[in-house]
Amino acid sequence: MNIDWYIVLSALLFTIGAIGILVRRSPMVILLCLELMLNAGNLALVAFSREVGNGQGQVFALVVMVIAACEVVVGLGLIVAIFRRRLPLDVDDLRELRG
Amino acid sequence: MSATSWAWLVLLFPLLGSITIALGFRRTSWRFAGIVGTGAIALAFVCGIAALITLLGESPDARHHTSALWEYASVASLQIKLGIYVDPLSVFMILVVSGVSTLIHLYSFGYMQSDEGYHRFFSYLNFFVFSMLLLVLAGNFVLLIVGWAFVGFASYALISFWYRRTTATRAGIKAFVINVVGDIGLVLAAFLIFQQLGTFEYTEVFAKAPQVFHTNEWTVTAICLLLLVGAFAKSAQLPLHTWLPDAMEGPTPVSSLIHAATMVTAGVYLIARTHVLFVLAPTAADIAAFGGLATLLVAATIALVMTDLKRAIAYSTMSQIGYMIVGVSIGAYSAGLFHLMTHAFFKALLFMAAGSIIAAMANEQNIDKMSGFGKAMRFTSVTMLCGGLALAAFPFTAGFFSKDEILAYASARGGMYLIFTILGYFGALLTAIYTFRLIFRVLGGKPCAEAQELIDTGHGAHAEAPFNPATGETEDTDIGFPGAVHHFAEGSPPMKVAMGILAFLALFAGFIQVPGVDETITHFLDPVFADSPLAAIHPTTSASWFGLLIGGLISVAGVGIAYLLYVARPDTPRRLQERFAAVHTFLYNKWYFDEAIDILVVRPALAVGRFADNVFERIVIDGAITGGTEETVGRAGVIVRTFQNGIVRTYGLFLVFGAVGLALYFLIQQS
Amino acid sequence: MAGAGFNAPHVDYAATAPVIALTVGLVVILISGVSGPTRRWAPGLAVLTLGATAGLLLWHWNDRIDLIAGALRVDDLAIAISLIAIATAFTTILLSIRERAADEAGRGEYYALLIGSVLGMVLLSEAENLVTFFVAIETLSIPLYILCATNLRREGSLESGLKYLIVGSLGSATLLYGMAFIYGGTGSTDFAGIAHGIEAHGMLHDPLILIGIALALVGLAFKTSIAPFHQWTPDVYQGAPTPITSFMAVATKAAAFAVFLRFFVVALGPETGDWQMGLAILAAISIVVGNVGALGQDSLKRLLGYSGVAQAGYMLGGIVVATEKGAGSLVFYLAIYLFMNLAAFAVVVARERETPFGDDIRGVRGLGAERPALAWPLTISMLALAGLPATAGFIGKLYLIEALVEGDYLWLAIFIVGGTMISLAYYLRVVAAMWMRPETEVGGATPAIAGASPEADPVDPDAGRRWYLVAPAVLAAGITVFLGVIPQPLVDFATHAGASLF
Amino acid sequence: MINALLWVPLAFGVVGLFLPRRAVGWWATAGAAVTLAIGVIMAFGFENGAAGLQDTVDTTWISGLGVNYSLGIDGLNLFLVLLTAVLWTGGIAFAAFRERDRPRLFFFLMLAAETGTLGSFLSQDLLLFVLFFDLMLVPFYFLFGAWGIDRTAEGGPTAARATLKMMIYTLIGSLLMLVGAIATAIVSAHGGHLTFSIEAIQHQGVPVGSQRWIFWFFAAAFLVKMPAFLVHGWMPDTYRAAPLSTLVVFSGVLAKVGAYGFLRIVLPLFPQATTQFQTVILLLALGSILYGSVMAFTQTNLRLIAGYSSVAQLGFITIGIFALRADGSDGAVLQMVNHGLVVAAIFIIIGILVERSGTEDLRSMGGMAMRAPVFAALFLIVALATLAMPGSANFVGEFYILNGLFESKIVFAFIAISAVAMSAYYALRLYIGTMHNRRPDGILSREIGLRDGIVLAPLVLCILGLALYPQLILHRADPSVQQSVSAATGSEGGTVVTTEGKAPELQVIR
Amino acid sequence: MEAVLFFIAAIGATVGAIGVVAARNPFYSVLALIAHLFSLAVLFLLLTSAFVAAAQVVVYAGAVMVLYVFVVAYVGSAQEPRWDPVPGQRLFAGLLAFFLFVEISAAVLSSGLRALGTHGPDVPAGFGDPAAIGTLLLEKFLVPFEATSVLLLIAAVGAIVLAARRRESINRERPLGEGVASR
Repeated sequence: MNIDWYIVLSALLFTIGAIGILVRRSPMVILLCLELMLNAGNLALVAFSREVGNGQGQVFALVVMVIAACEVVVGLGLIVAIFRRRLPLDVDDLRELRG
Repeated sequence: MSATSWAWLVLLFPLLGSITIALGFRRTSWRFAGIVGTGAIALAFVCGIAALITLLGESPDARHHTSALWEYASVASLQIKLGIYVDPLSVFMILVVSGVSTLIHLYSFGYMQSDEGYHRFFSYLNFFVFSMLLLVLAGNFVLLIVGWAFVGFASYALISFWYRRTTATRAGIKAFVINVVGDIGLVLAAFLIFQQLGTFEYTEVFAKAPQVFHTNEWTVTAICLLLLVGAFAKSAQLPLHTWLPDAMEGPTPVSSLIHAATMVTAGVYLIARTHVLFVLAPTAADIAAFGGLATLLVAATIALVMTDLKRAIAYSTMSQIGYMIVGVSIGAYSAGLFHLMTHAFFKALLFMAAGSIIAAMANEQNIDKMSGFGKAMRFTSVTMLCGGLALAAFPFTAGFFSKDEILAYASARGGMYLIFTILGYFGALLTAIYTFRLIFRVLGGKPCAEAQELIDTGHGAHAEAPFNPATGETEDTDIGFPGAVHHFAEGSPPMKVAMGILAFLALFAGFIQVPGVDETITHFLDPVFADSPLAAIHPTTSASWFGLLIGGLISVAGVGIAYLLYVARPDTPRRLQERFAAVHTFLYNKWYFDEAIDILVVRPALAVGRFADNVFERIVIDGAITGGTEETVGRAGVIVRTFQNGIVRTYGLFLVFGAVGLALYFLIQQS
Repeated sequence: MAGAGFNAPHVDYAATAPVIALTVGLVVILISGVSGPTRRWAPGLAVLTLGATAGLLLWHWNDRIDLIAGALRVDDLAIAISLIAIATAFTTILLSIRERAADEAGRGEYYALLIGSVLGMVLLSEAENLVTFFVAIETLSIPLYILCATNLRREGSLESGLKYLIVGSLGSATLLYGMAFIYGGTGSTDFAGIAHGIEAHGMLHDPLILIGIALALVGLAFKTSIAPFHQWTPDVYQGAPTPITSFMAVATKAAAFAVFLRFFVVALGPETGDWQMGLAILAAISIVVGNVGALGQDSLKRLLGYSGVAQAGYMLGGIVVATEKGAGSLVFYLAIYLFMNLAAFAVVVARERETPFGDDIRGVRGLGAERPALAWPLTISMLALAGLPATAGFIGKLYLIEALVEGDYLWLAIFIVGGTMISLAYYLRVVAAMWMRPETEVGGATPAIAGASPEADPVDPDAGRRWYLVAPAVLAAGITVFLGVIPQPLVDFATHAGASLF
Repeated sequence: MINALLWVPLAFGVVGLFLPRRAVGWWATAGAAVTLAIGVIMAFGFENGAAGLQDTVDTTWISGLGVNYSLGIDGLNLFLVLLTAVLWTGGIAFAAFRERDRPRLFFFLMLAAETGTLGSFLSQDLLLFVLFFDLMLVPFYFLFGAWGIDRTAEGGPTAARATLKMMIYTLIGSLLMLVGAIATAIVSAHGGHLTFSIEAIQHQGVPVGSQRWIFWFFAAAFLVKMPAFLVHGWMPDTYRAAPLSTLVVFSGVLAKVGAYGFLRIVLPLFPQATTQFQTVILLLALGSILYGSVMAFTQTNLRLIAGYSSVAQLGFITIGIFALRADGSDGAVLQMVNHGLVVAAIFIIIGILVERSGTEDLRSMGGMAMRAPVFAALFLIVALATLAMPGSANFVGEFYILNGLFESKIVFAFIAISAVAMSAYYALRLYIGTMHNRRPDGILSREIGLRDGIVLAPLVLCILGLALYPQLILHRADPSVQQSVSAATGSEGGTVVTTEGKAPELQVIR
Repeated sequence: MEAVLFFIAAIGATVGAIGVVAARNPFYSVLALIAHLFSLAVLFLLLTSAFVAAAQVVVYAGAVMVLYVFVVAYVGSAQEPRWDPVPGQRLFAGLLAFFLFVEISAAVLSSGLRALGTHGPDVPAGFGDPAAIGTLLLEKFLVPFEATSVLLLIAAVGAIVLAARRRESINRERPLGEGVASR
């Protein structure tokens, strides 16, 4: 299978993730969509690494996984904190700061 | 000592006098001020005499000298020195000015005695004399302009001397602004002269002009017309005359000194001084002449109906200056200047007399309220009569010789200039009539209340409360308003002396310039005008005497008519007035000149001002330029803040939007 | 080859020392945070760490070393930026004394996170490899996400944390995606390798690379809060605990700009012609947006946030021209930006602790008479930010504009000037509030954060006299003026740092 | 020496911050006086008839950016410097007699402003000039804002707002000028070593294409500062807000910096552009003259009458410079000094009047000369000088200016001179309206006090002195003026154009 | 064969992704994501990067997702209303995403890079196997490797700071639910 297929696929996933962030309001789902985007990135990296024939891309992908994990952890932590404060778990309702 | 150093002294004394009086106003008495003032001018006169003598000591064609104190402003090819020019003409003017001024100072010494602003008055008066002398002595156009403006200022200061009178201040500012218009004319003339000849110095200008210009070239004509603007403004010729009648708001000595004897004749001097240019621009000269003629007649007609004593005399002044302008413009230089001198005498005298009477009337100036002062104030009325006769050119008085000489010259020059002779004589008739109208109505008739009181008690009337004759609003007698006590000739020796001398001159000064007998003035001034072809024209002695004969008859006739109207049949004037109501109102409103100027100049200017203030400043400057920018920026701010709506997904949207945009840009910018 | 004994890379411990120091410090602080008594030492330890790091960095001044298989590069630019970050962190520590957020989070954790972020910045400013770059930028951001939220009682704090996290992750995802394409196009993750690859594979102006640049640019623009990727800035600045805000405002910008510069000039050097105009346009946009946005803001932190957007626009100019002078001017501006902002933030902290107005502009009303020691610094910093002469701000603008005009970007210079004019309106409004009779339109409805909410009540009635607040303010302001009068040393420093890239 | 002149005021100001409130006013006055003394000494040391700079300082300031700290005195700025010193002494003394809150800060700012202004006159480095040009504004921002008058009662803006308006307006100009200055240096360097030294740049020459737009950047700054017609929007509010003692120096000196800038920088550096845009600037200046005069005789607020009259006066100065003839510019230099003295005196007088009458409205004043002959006399002299009475130095100034204009653009001269009549009207209106006519109740006519007398009298003496011997200034200014004017006029197709080929033109949009 | 696998995996990944976005209950989103991750792992295998694939399954589908499930369980999975309060949000989101996709694909397809049109170069055996990756990780990418470990530490600390049991001061105001072991 040609590499560009993979890239296009990753682009597709990337955009789907983007849409998710833009249309969903539950912070948890938004975090999931972030995962989607990062994974799309990973797919692209791995595909490219195959294409250029060196492993750097794969390593990068691994690193990204870890980072993604970190972001998730922090994100979830925030969600919990917000939940504790009895604040709505809806990003649209968190709009005290504006103007 | 050379003539020039005398001339410098002539300038010095009045200036010193002015400064001394001004600085010493707290510590010194009014008497000191009066003495210093008068003395300074007298000294100036003496120095003038000295200059004259030194000048006469020289050969006629060497009788002109220049002298400069220091470089006033000389860089970048402009040469402006603080320099004077002494020649018979300027010396003649010095003598007239300082001479008459001395007497008027003497008069004021008594007249202003009880005024609170005594020091100020004399300081101004001296300063005026200084300026006038500077004007006539100036050695270049710039200094001329300086003197020109100084006299303008002095006149303003003295017109609004009683500065709490709104009428006075308004008259003052009017006079000043119109005079500034004149100054502008002079300045522009100076620029043009510099552009053409590259200098401001009289000597060089007059030397170069004939080479550079050919006759009636537009430049030289333009120069002369611009000079005329100055001359007409200063000499109250049509249409720049409206300030002069109003100027009568000033104390009477001021009217007599500035607005009769000296300043207003500056225009005449200017034309005489720059005759070289006028010779090169005959058109301009004729325009000047006709302007003079028009003024002569218009003013005379107005003087016929004026009921305000001083204003009437003021109009007569205008008309007399008309004669002089005509004279110097058509080439009768010495005649014009001779008339200038005699007019200085008798007109100053008339004003003094008038002042004396007005004082007796407690500042009332309306002649309808006056009568019978002949018996009440012997001295005053006698002197007034002398002045009147001279003004009416009664045979063998000063005015008789001087006025007719101009007309004689006009006829001698012939051609269209005969118009001047004819209309000039007509003017003379009017002059005689209005002069004696005043004299008969003021001196003749049965004494009015004030006059009666004077006869009975021997001292003048006192209005219960002082008031402004123009508006009638009441005043106190503190600074800025006339003094408490009114002094008139009978009660005050200095005034008597001054008026006496002038009366003598008014009657007999004519004899120094009798056609065919002794033409002193002409001979003295000849070297100045030698270069003018017009100076060559001379009416024959017989022609002159013929002219004098006619003039004499006309003046007698005029006096007769006046007698008829105002003494024999006192009610005719009223009937005439009713018959020609329209004419009368027209004349009485001074040919509506003030109104015309008001509509043509003043109102438009104010309208523009109001437009600029209310519309332009608000709408364009604050509205469009400032406000517009504020508006735009503010709007932009609002937009930015609306998108900053606090919803994180919107931010995400913008981020993606930015990404798309950037990507698009990067992709297309290369292809 | 599989499993064949690998040869460990040469590690120049001397050069990596600063990074190591930070890591160690981080761990130590964490440990200290565990037990009650030692918790009090946390700030001290943090300062110690920072001091050590700074020292170690200065030690390498003028070196140019590639570390560990070209992952890092220690040069003057990196050192300069790291120093700025460290200085900021130091001040932040001072401002955090008695800050509620610090106690909420627990001292140890709070300062550890701070140090972690600094570590990220140091790495970022040294990064010379896409992977390092990405890791560093996350190491920088993730602690900040947390720190923003540490004032857990304040809804705004949490909100800002979440917002920052979401938009930030979105940004870094985009950045990652862009990196992927650049890697794909050039087959290398090293900056040098990328530059080489672009030319070797004939990828000049190739869409693949360009899209990569575009997406990476989005990520970087986000971190440096360039419009239209700026929108998180005002909200997060306002919501976060003020000391953290000051840290973000200065240090993050510095580090991000450093890598921005390095990445575009070193890695994408060959493509310069392609990205210059794009960046210039972004700069122009954010100058306009930032300045007009700041008009009429009553919250000082918010105002500074917007002004930060605008200033970022100015600084971007330094990258646009891609010249030594440009780089120099950028470093210079970042350095003075540090002082200008810290002075302001120190005052804001003091006022929000001693007045009920929080960071609202009413908090500084009549400050000139009441607390000159605070009023002067704030005034100076405002004037400096507005670029008025006799302050460093003027020299900074001068330097930038000179670079721009030399680089034939006159129109951008004019944008900067235009922006400065607008900016006067809000900077001077603050000044006026301090020294002049209150303007009529200030006041009115109290902003949600300030006054109204109970937690904004004065916690420390005479915070305005605390040395740890006044000293930084006065010092920073003093330096601002000093550099405005005698800028030579800093100019040399910046020129040096900038030159080390070329 | 020149350094002392520049920094003494600031030094005094800083020390003043630590003095007791009572003393600080006098201390500040002393500081200004010392500055004046230094200035006078330098003026005596000034070598007449020399065109070049004298008594110069030139050291590198920011080597990396090519900025030098270089000062110098020549015919152009000598008397402006003296004017500055004189007016500040007067203004500060006038202020020192009056009570105000936060006096230390007030006088510190005043002195700082003096240093700023002196700096902009003295600096011979383009960038240094720009720096001081902006710097001198900052103290005034505080002075007007903090000690100014709120006009909210009469529907006007607050002091803070008014002064903000001024800041933005004037900085628009000067920031553009900053860009312009940098561009000038860069294009004139032709890729070589970057320098901002005015002389050097003039020597290297600025390519014509760049001149065209750089010219406007500088013009903008100077025209706004003056202020000129259309960009004077900040003037009315500012003048009404400002405390009078600061207005004395502000309108007396700062406006002149603009005109000075034209002579010092624009003419020598952008000759072709100058000749090209001569007419445009002349039109603007003409606008200022007419508009200023017209406004001046419609206003009733004393400050605004003075303000608009200065707009007109600055218009005269501008046309003098842009007549592009030596005499015109000579006149302009002279007129700058004259107008500075006169307008300062006017504002001091207004200050006294307002204290006496408690109003600023001409319509509700009058008759104040009655018990104050000396005051009236001083006022009268000033008024006459304002309307350029022949015999005053102002007349000589206008005479030179108009003569220059007459020679180069005769039509403009005819229009411009009409304003003289207007000036006569509004100057006298101001005088009569306040001093003469009947005195409304509640307005007291008191003789000028000794304290104000010793402030006002010296100014009037200066006016009189110059009236007697304007040559004093003209003679010293002329050589330098000749230099900068000939640079502009002598260069049509002359030396500078040759550099065109070498230098890459710099476009606004590339 | 390979192609078939690719398409199956691709469709799986896409569907999974769409599922994540579309599911109105966070819990289902998580499940969809897991599916997505598995299919991605397949794709990785196809791209001869075994180790990454393995990591994908273990790290993500394992640890991270478990964490998600916990949190979802803790905060409860509220149904999200269908309509979007922000006008035009969905429209613009769709449009922009579409444009982005078009741009990226266009860039990829129009790229002059030869290798894109191929399977990529023939790679030595063991490409992308743990050994190779490990070597790279310890040689070339030592720094990122170490850095990520620090990052993990930081994240852990963060989680504590944010989610751990507060001191009593707050507890009094707001009774807590079960604390979460977020490590």
